[in-house]
Amino acid sequence: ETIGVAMSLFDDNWLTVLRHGMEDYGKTLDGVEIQMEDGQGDIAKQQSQVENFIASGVDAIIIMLVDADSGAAISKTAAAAGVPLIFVNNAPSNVDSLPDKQAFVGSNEEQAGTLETETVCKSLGGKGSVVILQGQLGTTGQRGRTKATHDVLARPECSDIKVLDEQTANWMRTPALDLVSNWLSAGLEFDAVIANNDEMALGAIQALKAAGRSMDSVVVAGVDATQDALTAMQAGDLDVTVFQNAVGQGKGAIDAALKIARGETVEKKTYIPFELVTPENVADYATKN
Amino acid sequence: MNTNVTAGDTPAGMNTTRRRLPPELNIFFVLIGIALVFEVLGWIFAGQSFLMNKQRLTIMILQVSVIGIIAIGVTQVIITGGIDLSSGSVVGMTAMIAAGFAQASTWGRVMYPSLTDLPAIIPIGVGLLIGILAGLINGALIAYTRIPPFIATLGMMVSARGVSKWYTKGQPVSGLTDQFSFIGSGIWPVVVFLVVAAVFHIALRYTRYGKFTYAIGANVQAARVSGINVERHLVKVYVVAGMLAGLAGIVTAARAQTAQAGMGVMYELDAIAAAVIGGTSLAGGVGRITGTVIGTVILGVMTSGFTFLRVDAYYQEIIKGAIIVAAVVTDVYRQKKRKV
Amino acid sequence: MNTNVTAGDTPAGMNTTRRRLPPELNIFFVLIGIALVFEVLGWIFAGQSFLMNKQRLTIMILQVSVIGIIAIGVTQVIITGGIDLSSGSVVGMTAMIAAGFAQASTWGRVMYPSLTDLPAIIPIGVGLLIGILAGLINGALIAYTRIPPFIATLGMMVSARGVSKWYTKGQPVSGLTDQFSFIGSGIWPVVVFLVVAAVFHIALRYTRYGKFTYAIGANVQAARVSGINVERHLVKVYVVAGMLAGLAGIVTAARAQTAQAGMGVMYELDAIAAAVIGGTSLAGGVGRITGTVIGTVILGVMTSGFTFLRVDAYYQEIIKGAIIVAAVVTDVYRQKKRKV
Amino acid sequence: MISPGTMAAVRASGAVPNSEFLLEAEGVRKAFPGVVALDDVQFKLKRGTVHALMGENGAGKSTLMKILAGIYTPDHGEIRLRGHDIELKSPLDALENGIAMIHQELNLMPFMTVAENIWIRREPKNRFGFVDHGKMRRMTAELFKRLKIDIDPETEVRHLSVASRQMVEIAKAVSYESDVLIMDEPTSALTEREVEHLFEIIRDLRSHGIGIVYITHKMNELFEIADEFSVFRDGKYIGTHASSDVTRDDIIRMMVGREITQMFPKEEVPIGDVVLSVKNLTLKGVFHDVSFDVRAGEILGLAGLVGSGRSNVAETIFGVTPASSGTIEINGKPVDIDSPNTAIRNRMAFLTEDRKDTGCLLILDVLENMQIAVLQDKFVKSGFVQERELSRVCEEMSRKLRVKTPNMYERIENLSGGNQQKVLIGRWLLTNPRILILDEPTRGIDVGAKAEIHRFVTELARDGVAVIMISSELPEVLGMSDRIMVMHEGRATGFLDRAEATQVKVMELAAR
Ligand SMILES: Nc1ncnc2c1ncn2[C@@H]1O[C@H](COP(=O)(O)OP(=O)(O)OP(=O)(O)O)[C@@H](O)[C@H]1O
Ligand SMILES: Nc1ncnc2c1ncn2[C@@H]1O[C@H](COP(=O)(O)OP(=O)(O)OP(=O)(O)O)[C@@H](O)[C@H]1O
Ligand SMILES: [Mg+2]
Ligand SMILES: [Mg+2]
Repeated sequence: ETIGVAMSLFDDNWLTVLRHGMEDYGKTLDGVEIQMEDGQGDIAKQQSQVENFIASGVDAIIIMLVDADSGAAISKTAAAAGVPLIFVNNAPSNVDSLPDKQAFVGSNEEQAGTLETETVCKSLGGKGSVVILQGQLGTTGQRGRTKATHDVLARPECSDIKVLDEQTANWMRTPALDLVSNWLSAGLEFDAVIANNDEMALGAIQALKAAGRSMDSVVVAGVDATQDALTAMQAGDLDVTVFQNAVGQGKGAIDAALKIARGETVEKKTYIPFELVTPENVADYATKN
Repeated sequence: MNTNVTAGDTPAGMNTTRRRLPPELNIFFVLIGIALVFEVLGWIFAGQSFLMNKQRLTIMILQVSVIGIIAIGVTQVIITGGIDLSSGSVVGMTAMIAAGFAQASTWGRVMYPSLTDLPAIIPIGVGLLIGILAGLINGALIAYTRIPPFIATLGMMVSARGVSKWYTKGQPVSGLTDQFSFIGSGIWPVVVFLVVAAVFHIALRYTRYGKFTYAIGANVQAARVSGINVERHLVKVYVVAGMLAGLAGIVTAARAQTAQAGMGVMYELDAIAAAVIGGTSLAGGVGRITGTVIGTVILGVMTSGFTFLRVDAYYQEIIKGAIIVAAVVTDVYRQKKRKV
Repeated sequence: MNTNVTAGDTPAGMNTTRRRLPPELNIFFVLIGIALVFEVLGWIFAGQSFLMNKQRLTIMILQVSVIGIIAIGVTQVIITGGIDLSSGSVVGMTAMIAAGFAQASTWGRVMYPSLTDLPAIIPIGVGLLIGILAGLINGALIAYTRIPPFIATLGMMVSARGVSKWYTKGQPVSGLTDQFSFIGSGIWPVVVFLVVAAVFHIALRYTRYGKFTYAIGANVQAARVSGINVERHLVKVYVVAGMLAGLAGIVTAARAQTAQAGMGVMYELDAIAAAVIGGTSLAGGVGRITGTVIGTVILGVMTSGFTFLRVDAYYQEIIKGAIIVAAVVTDVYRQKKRKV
Repeated sequence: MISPGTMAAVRASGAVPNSEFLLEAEGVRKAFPGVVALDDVQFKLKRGTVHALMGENGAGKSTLMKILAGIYTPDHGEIRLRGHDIELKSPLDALENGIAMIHQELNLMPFMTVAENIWIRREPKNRFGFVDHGKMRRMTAELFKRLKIDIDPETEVRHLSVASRQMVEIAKAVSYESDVLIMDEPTSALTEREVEHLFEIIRDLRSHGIGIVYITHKMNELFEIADEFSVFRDGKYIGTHASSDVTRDDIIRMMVGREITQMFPKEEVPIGDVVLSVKNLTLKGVFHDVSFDVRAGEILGLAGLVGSGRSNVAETIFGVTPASSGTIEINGKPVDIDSPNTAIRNRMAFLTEDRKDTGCLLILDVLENMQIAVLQDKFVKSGFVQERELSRVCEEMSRKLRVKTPNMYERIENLSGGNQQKVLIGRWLLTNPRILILDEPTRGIDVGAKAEIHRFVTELARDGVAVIMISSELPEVLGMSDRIMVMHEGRATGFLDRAEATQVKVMELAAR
C-alpha cells in the first residue's frame, strides 16, 4: 500500500519530528510505502498535491493542513475520488461532519496556548506584564495559540497581567532575537515572554541574555518541546514549553489510514492532548521529540 | 535619374518562412522532452503511463492555472521592460476581499452579516476592482514618478500582503457560496486560464495595445518620439496585470473554498519564471503569450511528474531548480544553433 | 587650423561639482528624514528619544547586518546588469552545512560525531567554500550558456533551498561551539558587515575589478571590444556574491546558534531592495556600496522604529511597503530637481 | 599559423618583422542568417598609408573590419598580420596585436568618466595595486593635449554630445598606440571643424608609419585624406586604386554600378503659406529666443557648430523637451506641444539624430519599426491593427526607399546603419506629415541613398510639406535649403536666403 502524505511545511522543527515519526513508523510496516510532499505553506499547492496523489493512485492520503479552513475543499476532492483521507494534527473546519473514509487524528492548537499561558500566569502570580511573540500572521498555529493566550489572560485570576506588545517573528529564532532586542532598547519592562513556539522563545532568551537580563527574573514560554528547547530548559533559561506528541500523532494517522484503506472502521476524531513541560518534568521528555 | 539601384532587389517576402517558425517552438520541444522523460521513467519505475491519464493531464494544467493567469499579466509587464513583484500578494489580497463578499449565510463567522448569499458577480467584480486598483497604483508610480518598477511593485508586494493579514486580522474567510466556488471547481480554472491566454495572445499580436507594449520595451525613448504616450500605456499594462492578478485571486479562493492571508506567497516568482522560461526577456521588447503558457505547463508537468515518480520531496526542489535551468539552457542553445 | 574642438560643451566646471556631490547623498538625507520622523513620533507617542539610545542604534544595524553582507554581493551583480535571486537560499544552505562542522561534542545529536569541537576556522572555511561553489555555478551558467541571470539564480535559489532541507532531512543543527558562535555575538556581525562594505567599496572604486564590473554593466559590447574577458569577469562577480552569501550564512548560524533549513528565506528580496533603494540601477552600470549600506540601514531603522512605536503588527507591512516606495520616490525627485 | 600570443610578444619586443603589407585579408567570407555579408573579399593595408574603404550601405565594410578587430570570426578566409597568418579570436587578441578600431556605433560606457572609458583594462596602478585616478587623469589630459581635444577627463560620458563622444572614441583608439587603426565612419557625427582636426591627427599617425583604414560615405574626405581606396559592393570586392588616379564619378560608378548625376536635386517649387511659426522659443539654459517661420513647400536648413542647440530646438518643437517659454503656431493657430504625441496629432514628423538611442527599436523587426508611428491614427480599427494592409504599405515604402534587408521580418539591428536610417525615414513618411523635421537625415548614408533621400525631401516639399533640415554637412544644407537659419550657442544668429548663402557666410554666423 502507498500512503501519500501532504505536509504543510518541511522547514519547521515540530513538523519535522512528525514527518520523521511517520517515515520511521512506515518503514516498520511491511509493504507500506510513504510518499511525502512539501506544501510550503501554500494551500493551493497542497490542494494540487492531493490531486496529484489521487491521479497517481495512492491507497490513502494523510494531510497536515496548511490551514483548517481549506480542509473542506480537500475533503470533498478526496471523497469524490473515493480515496481515504486522514487529517493529522490540524483539524479541518468540517471535522464534525467528515464524509466516509475520512478521519482526524491530532490536537487542538488552542490547548497549547492555554497550557503555556496558564503556567506563565501562575508563575507571575497573576500580575505583571508580558509580551507575546506571534508566529507567522494568519497561520492556524498563530491564531489558535494567540487567541488562547488572550483568553487565559482575560480570566479573573490573570486579569492583572498586562500585554505590553505583541508582534510577529515568523516562527523563527533570529527575527525573535531582533524583535526582543528592539523591545528592550525601547525600554519595555516585561516579566514574561509568551511565544507561539520554542524557536521564538529561544530567540527571546538570546536577546535577554545579550541585554544582561537575569534569566531568573523573566519567565519565557514556548510550545513544541523541541530538542533545543529542552536543552535550554535544562540550562534554566526556558521556563515553560508544551509537548505535543508528534510520534504518537503520526503513528495514529498511519494506522487510521491503513485501516480505512483495508475497509475497517476508525474513530472519526482522535484528540491527542498536549502535555505541559516545566523544569520539574523536563527529564521525562528529553528523548521524546 | 537612373533608378535601378542594387539595394531593393532582395524582394521583401523572400524569407517570410522565418517568421512562420515561432521562437517558442524550441521551448515547446523542451516541454515535450520533459514529458517524454517522465513517460519513459514512468514505465520503468511506476509501471504505468505518465501521459495516458486524463485525470493527470488535467491536474498538470489545473494546478498551474492560477500561476498561468498571473504570468500572462506579468509577461506584458516584462515586455515593457518592467517587472511585477506584487502579483502574488495581490492574489492574496483580492482573494481575501472578494471572499468577504462571497460568503453564504449558513456559515458561522461571516464578515458582513448583511451581505451574504450575494450573486457571484459581486465578489468577482470586487476582486477585479481591487486588482485593477493595485495595478493602477503600480502603474501610476512607475509611469509618473519614474521609480524603478522593481521598487514600486516591491512596495505593493509588501503592502498588499499586509492588507491581506490586516483585513481580517489573519482569520481565514470561508463558507463561500456554491455559485462563487463554481469558478474554481472542476476544470474551470483551466478554462479561465486558456481564455485569458487566448485573449492576450491576440491583444499582444494583433492590436495597437500590443504593438505599443513591444515598442516601449524595445526602446522607450524611441517609442516616445514615435508618438506613443508612454506613461498612459504603462499604466494600462500594469492595470491589466493587476486585474489578472485579481482574477487569479478569485479563482484561488473559489478553488480552495476559502481565502487566507498567505495565499499566493511567492507566486510572483513562479509567474516570472514561467514567462522567462517561455522566452520573455527581462530586458524588454521580447516575449509571447504562447511561450508563457508553455513555460507554465512545464512547471505543472514537473510537479505532477515528481509526485508520479514518487521522487522524494527532499530531492524535488533540487531537481526542479536544475530542470528550470536546463530547460532554458536547451532553449538558448537551440536558438543559437538555428541562427548560425 | 583651429584647435580647440568645442566638444566639452557642458562646461567642465559644472560636471566636477556634480562628481563631488555623490548621488547617494540624496538617499542619505532620506534616511535622516525617516529617522527624524521616528524621533519626533517617539517623543509624541513614546515619550522618549528614538535615536539617543546606543542600544537601539546598534540593533538597527545588527539586525540587518546579514542582509547587508548579501546586499554588497548583490550590488556588484546588479551593477553588471545581472541579478542574484539565490542569495537567501545560499545563506540557508551554507548555514546548515557550516553548522554541521561547528558542533560541540557536548550536544546530544551531532551530525558528524567524529568531527566535533573543531576550530571555528573549519566551519567558516567550509561555509565560504559552499558559497563560492554556488556562485561559481551561477556565474558559469550565466557567462557561458548565456541564460538570463534571473533563471540561473532562480534555479540555484530553488535547488539550494532543496539542499538545506535535504541535508539533515529538516532537522535543525544546534549546539554550536562557542568559538564559532562568537562571530555572531555582540556587535561582531556589524563589524563583519562594515569591513566587507569597506573592502568592496574600495574594490569597486579603486581596482580594475571594479572598473570592469561597471564597464560590463554600462555597455557589455563596449567592454568586450575594449578587450575585457567578460565571461571570466562575470564568473568572478558571481563567485564574490556567492562567497558573501556564504559569509552571511555563517554569521546567521553563529548569531542564532543554530542552523535551520528555513534560514534566509526571502533575504534575497531585502538585499536587492537595499541595493536599489541605495541607488543601484537594475539596468546595470550604476551603483555604490555606500548607497547599499544606507539602503540596508533604512530597512533596519524601519524595523526598529515600528517596534519602538509599537505599531500594530497588522499595519507594519502596509506601512513598510509605502515607506520603501516613498524613499525611492523622494530620491528620484531630488535627483531630478538637482539636475535641472 | 602562429598564435596571437606569439605575435603579441613579438610586437612587444619591438622586433617587428617587415613585409610589404601590414595587414592582409584574403578570401574572406562571412554569412549571417539570410545574408552573405562578405563573399570572397580581399583587403591589403600598407604601412604609413590611409586606406579608404568605400561601398554602399550594407556592402560589408563594417563586417570585414569587425573580423579584423576580432569581433566576428570569418566563415573562411585568411588574415595575415605583417606577413604571418593569424587567427584573431577576441577583441583582446586584436588589441594585443596592434589592431585598434573605432566603431561605427559608439561603444562607450555612459556612466563612466571619459578617463575611465579611455583607459579601461589599462588603468594605471599605484604601488598598492589600486587604480591611480590622478595618474589616469594626467594621462588623459596629456593624450588630449597631443590630440588637441578639449574635453574634461572627469566628465561622465553620458553628459557629452554625440560629437564629443566620437572624439573620445578617437582618442581611445589612438591611445592603444596600435600599428593598425580602423576608423568606421568616424566623421558621421562631426562638423567640418572637428573633421579637419581629425585629419590632422590622422596625418600625424600616418607619418609615424601607422596603417589606417578609413571608412566613409563622404567623397570629399576620400580625396583629402586617403592614399588608396578599395570598393566593396554587395559583399564582393570590386577593386583597389590610388585615390589620385580616379575621379569622384569613377568611384561612385564602382560603388553603385551606375552614374549619379545630380547630388542635390533641389527643385524650385511654389512656396505656400506659413505652416509653422515659432516665436521666442526658449528652453532654459539650453537655447533662447528662437523665432522663425516655415512655409509650405519650403525647406529651412539649420546650420551651426556641434552643440549650438539645433537638435534641442527641433526636440522642443516636437515636444520631446517642452519649451519653458515661447509659442508655436501651426497654420496660424497657437498649439501647446507638450509631447511627441501632440506633435504627431498636429501632423509633424521628426527624424532624430541618434538612431540608436531615439530611433530604432533595435530588437524589433523592420516592419514593426516602420509601422510604429503611423499606428497613432491610421491602420487601426477598434484597436486591431490592419496587418495585411499595413504590411503592404510598409513593403512598398521599403521598396521605394530601397531598404536592403533579407525581408521585412529581419531585426533592424542586423541592418547596416544606412539601411536603418532609411527604415526610420520610412516610418515618418508613412504618417504623411505636413511638417517634417529632419535631424542629420543622411548621417552614415551612402552616396546613392543620399541622393535618393534628397529626392524624397524635394518631392515632399513639392507636395507642400514644410521641411526643417538640420545638417552638419554644409554642402547639403546649402544645396537643399530655400533658407538657412544659423545657430550659435543656443541663439539664432542669422538667416540666409538660398541666393546669398555661401559656405563662408554660414561659418561666419556659426562661429560668431
Ligand atoms: N549581426 C548581424 N546579423 C545579421 N546580419 C548582419 C549582421 N551584421 C551585419 N549584417 C548584414 O550584413 C550586411 C553587411 O553589413 P555591414 O554592417 O558590414 O555593412 P556596411 O558596409 O558597414 O554598411 P554601412 O555603410 O551602412 O555601415 C548587411 O546586409 C547587414 O544587414
Ligand atoms: N550636458 C549634456 N547632458 C546631456 N545631454 C546633452 C548635453 N549636452 C548636449 N546634450 C545632448 O546632445 C544632443 C546634441 O545637442 P546640441 O545642443 O549639441 O545640438 P546640435 O547643435 O544639433 O549639435 P549636434 O550637431 O551635435 O547635433 C542633444 O540631444 C542634447 O540634448
Ligand atoms: Mg558599417
Ligand atoms: Mg544635432
